[in-house]
Amino acid sequence: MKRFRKVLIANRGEIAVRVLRALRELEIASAVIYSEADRDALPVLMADQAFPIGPAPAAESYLRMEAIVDLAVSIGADAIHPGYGFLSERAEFSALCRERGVVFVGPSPEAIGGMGSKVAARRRMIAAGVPVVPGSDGPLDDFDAARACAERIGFPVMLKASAGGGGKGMRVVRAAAELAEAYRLARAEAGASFGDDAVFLERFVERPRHVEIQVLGDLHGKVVSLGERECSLQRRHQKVVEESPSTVVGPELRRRMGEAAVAAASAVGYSNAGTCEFLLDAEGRFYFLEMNTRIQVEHPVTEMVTGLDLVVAQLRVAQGEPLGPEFEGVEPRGHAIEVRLYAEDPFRKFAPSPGRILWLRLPQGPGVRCDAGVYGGSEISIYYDPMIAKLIVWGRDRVEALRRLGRALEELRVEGIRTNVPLFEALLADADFRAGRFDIHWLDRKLGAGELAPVERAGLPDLPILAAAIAHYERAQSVAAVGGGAAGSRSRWRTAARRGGLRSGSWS
Amino acid sequence: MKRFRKVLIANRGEIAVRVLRALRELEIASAVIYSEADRDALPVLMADQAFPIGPAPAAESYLRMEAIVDLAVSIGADAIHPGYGFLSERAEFSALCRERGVVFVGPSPEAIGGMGSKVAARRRMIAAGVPVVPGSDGPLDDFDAARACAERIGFPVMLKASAGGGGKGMRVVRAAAELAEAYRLARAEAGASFGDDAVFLERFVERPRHVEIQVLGDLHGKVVSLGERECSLQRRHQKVVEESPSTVVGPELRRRMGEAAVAAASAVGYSNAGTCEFLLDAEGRFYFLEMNTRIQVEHPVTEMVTGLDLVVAQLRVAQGEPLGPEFEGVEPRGHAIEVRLYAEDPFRKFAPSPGRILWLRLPQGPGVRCDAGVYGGSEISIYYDPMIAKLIVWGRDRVEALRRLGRALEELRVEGIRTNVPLFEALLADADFRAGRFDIHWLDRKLGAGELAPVERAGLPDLPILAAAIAHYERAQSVAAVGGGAAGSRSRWRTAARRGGLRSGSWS
Amino acid sequence: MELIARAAGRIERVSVEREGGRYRVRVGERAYEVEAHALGSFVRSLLVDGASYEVAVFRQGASSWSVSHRGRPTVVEMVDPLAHLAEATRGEGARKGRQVVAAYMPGRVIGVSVAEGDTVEAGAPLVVLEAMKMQNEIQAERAAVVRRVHVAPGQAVEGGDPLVELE
Amino acid sequence: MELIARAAGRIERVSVEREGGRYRVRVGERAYEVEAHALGSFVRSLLVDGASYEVAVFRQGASSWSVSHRGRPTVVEMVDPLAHLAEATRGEGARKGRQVVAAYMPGRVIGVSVAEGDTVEAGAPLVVLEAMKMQNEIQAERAAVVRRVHVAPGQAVEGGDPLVELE
Repeated sequence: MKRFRKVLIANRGEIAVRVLRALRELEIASAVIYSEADRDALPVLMADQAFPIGPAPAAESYLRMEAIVDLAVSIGADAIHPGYGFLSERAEFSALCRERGVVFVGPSPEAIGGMGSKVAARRRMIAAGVPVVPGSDGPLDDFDAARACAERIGFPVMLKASAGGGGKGMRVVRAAAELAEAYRLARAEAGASFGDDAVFLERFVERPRHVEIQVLGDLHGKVVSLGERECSLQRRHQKVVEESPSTVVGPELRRRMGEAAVAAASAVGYSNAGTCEFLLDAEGRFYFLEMNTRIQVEHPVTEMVTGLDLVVAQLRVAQGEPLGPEFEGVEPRGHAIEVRLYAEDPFRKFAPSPGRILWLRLPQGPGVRCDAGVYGGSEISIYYDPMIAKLIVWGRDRVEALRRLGRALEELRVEGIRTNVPLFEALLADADFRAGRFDIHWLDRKLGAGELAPVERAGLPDLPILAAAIAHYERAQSVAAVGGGAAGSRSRWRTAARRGGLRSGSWS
Repeated sequence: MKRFRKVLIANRGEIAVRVLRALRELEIASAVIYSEADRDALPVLMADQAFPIGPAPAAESYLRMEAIVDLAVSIGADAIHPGYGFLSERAEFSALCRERGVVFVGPSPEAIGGMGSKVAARRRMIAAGVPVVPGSDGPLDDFDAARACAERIGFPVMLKASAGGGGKGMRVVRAAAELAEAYRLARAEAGASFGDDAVFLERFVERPRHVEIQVLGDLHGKVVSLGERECSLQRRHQKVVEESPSTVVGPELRRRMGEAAVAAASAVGYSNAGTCEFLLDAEGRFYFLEMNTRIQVEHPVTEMVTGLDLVVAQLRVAQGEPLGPEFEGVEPRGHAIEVRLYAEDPFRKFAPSPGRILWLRLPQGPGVRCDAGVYGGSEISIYYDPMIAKLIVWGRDRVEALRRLGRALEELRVEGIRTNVPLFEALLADADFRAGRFDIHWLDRKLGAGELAPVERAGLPDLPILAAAIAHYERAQSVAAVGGGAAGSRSRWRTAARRGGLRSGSWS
Repeated sequence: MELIARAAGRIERVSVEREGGRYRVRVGERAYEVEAHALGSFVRSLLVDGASYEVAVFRQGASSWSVSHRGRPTVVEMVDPLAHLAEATRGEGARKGRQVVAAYMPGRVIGVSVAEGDTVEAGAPLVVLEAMKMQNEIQAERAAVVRRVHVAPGQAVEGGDPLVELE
Repeated sequence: MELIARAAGRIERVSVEREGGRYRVRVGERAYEVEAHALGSFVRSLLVDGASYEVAVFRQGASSWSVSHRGRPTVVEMVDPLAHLAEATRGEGARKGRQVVAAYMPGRVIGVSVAEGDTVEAGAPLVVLEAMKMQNEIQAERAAVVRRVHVAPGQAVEGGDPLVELE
């Protein structure tokens, strides 16, 4: 077993900070790369070493595989931690690291490749006995094949264009009598839309939940499951809130899903941290979707309920350490919820709100963890994901966790940019959310129907006027004191007024 | 049972913030008092309401019992939370609240009074079967009484002046043969020092540890123990580091100490949160010292290992709620350590370092909780305890907790004032501390012997020169750019030099 | 000091007086006792009759202030009563109707959906802005006539730059 | 720019050059490539040949800087080589020996243990200061002669105020 002396972090933002913390605890020296936009970012301040890697666009910096591995070699780093996103799931990067004698803190290129192609992965999962959404496994030859397949898997089913994607050419069929007409229409639609009328068929999962299993494998063939995360709250396929345990998963289902996830990972010889995503239907049936071959954004909820440090574990297994007894038979304790704080304006269609954070106070106190990639004064740039921080709360049960979430959000202060906090406030006020009644389409439905209105606070309606009046008064006093003559001060005011007028975007 | 709608916090600093968090989670409106020195302090910013209570000195503000209760009544507060220190252990304040129909979040005046007098409390504890340090329970009549008493309790014993205090007139006797001479000398010394030659005798506890038990009682007569905290690391009787569990307490000793603490609390009809302090000797014998009838500074270590929220529990039992099943049979999970971050300079005899915090970044991430009473820009005033924050870390075991402590201290940034961080760095480097080998005198011995030297970091010795050179260069450039003529700039510099010279305290 | 405050459709008479570190502010018929302390360059702690508010106040122009309380901004215009009267005389309707639609973030203009002189309905697309790899359509908040178009497709804009003027 | 740096007993020749946002700094025989970014009014991020340091730099006088790295301050004097030479000519010993002992915190002087003209040993008490309810004895750092006493018992002092001058 080789102990790392130095590790290069090939990432930015909060996950770079997260890995830095793990390295510090293991007393391993740390180095980060930074793009021109990230010179003053928190990871650069916290790392032992920091090296420029190129201009702001990711393609010219964080995605430069050769340059990053060259840097690792030149500074004597034993390993590279890729974080999530960027190069974390690129088999060729994992391969390049191996070739150059640098440990890639993640799975082998073969394991990444084995999960990379959806079609191949599905076949492998079926062979490994991992449940997948039942279907025709390829284009249907004709209507007879469609009927035979539908009868085998049971209604409702869904017809999908083989060449399709993004919901186009999809058609739900709820009864055998509707199948012939639907088949005809689906083929015609597929032909018209994609120039290829091949369609396939699979079971239609109604109102599914997204439940994923955290797995961890060492380099000695052992893979363990560390329980589930519920990630059904998604906006346009982006996770918004994650929690553990899931309100709909009990010990028995957890055990079965964990076994399936371990089988899935083992089927590709998986090592390091990874996540098997499943669809879970209302009857408790689950279907493998895909495997994320990296540490996930939402890994802290698993850490909070298990007491394990997953990034430390990643580094340890990458060093060749076998998984210890603390990873066996892990059961969740209490309840953890993560919300992703973004610089975006939920009142303006979630438009990003880049800019400088001028005032920042992160929540603290019992049961609250805030993994931030920023500090007061740092800039949310337009080049990357506008994440400010992840706010993770723990409670003895979900009710306590929700109370803490509300408390922590009230405590948070971010000025200078807008954030999506109002979305979480609206969620906390929603009865379905509080009861855990949702599926992967729930949030989009709610937002589409305008049913998640901003929470009106019982505040002081005159507050903005009071604050502006005092600011205005103070400014007038100080201008009068400093400005000397009234004429001079007036002309300055006029210039300012012109500038102000141009920049104001409100009805005035 | 009455649900509180509003609670007044009669305290300041981090404990006021701590109580605010609990109130938010219970959705109870909050009000704080503030002295003139605390107008811009964090509790004022976080509370729903804030009221001035007087000038900076505590006697004219935070200790004004009548004014505080009047305020509570006038703003419609149902209860007052006293925090720790100030009025928290004043039986008359608890009584005044009751008289005025405001709930005191703490024990009854009778319970506080019952533990307030050391002599009366000792008698009560003996009656309740709680072990106390064996002794003569009062002045010895003559040498025969001394010999009889010493033989009963066993050597070593300690002779103490009845009128004494602070270590004066104390004399350790290790064998029966030395007793007569020691008795003669002790009386003479007591007479000379205090004008009263009465002495008493008790067992001398060698190298004792300070181990305390957290108890919690409801208003229905139920009292539970929530395990121990080890607080042996003290500097001049002030706790510096606290942890839970103690490295020398196992389940059996924990159970016995817990039973003693519950018996002690029950003997005075105790309700709400309280702490029984014990001396623990090397043979595992423990002796009741006193009971702190309030929430303690170090309560978070118990929260971290039990998952309970003690301040929420205080408020709930004060409302009349009975203790639920989650408070029964509580066992610690993992290990938690708290360090008290103070604005004081360990290199200058721990002189306080008041002033403005100009740059602040509190540690975050897995297993780290930081209960701060400050923010970047706030002032550590000269009027109160110079605590900046409590840093609490949790790990699956003590080794992991210590690693996290080191990591968190490295992550912390405080500029503008000095802090006692170097003391904790030195402790983390000490083999005895890491092994948990210490007693209540250990830290004073170490500091006295100069054995806790500041940890030299393998850094860059030229760093201060580099930073100063660049700052100097930049300033020279900007002065040249703005200042116009060389003569003008030179004279400004000379003025600055004079001022600078006067304020510099270093050899130059 | 006597002022007129205009905020979120409201128009109020405001008076401000300072009395030894405290302010007496009158908004319409309501009187407030306010203690205001600056915590940084633009964050203030306001104690209004005991209630505590932490607000960020950004100056947006000579008489325009953005007041943000817990991350939710409100734009308040503080104007001289005479100036307000003059504007009102010129026609309340006209004043209300003018609007400069500005870029609320830096980015690149991908498309312009209107031309000067167009009549648009509420919700009609005006400009498509690309920032942070996402495209955002900027829409008219109400029915109006396009008076001016300041930008063209492909153009880079800063946050606050005017895009379109409506009336 | 050529300078002499005096810090913690060291005296070093220093040269500073700026090259497009980076600094080339020479300290004695050692050359450094430094990238320095200001993060606030006095905190800078320094990347020195790849190593990252977050330092707070406070100006203490015309040529005196307090550089704090992770809360541990060092005072560095940056002086003109000619001025340094002049001082050195006047006698290295004399320069080194002068010291103004200043209050390192605000408080009240409780006692003054020395008078002008006294000879004190290292560790000898000079002044007792009370702050935050604690009394702190300020001692001589080395053997010296008391040249001036600036304070009297009962007097309130600010942090940085001179207490005693030694030589």
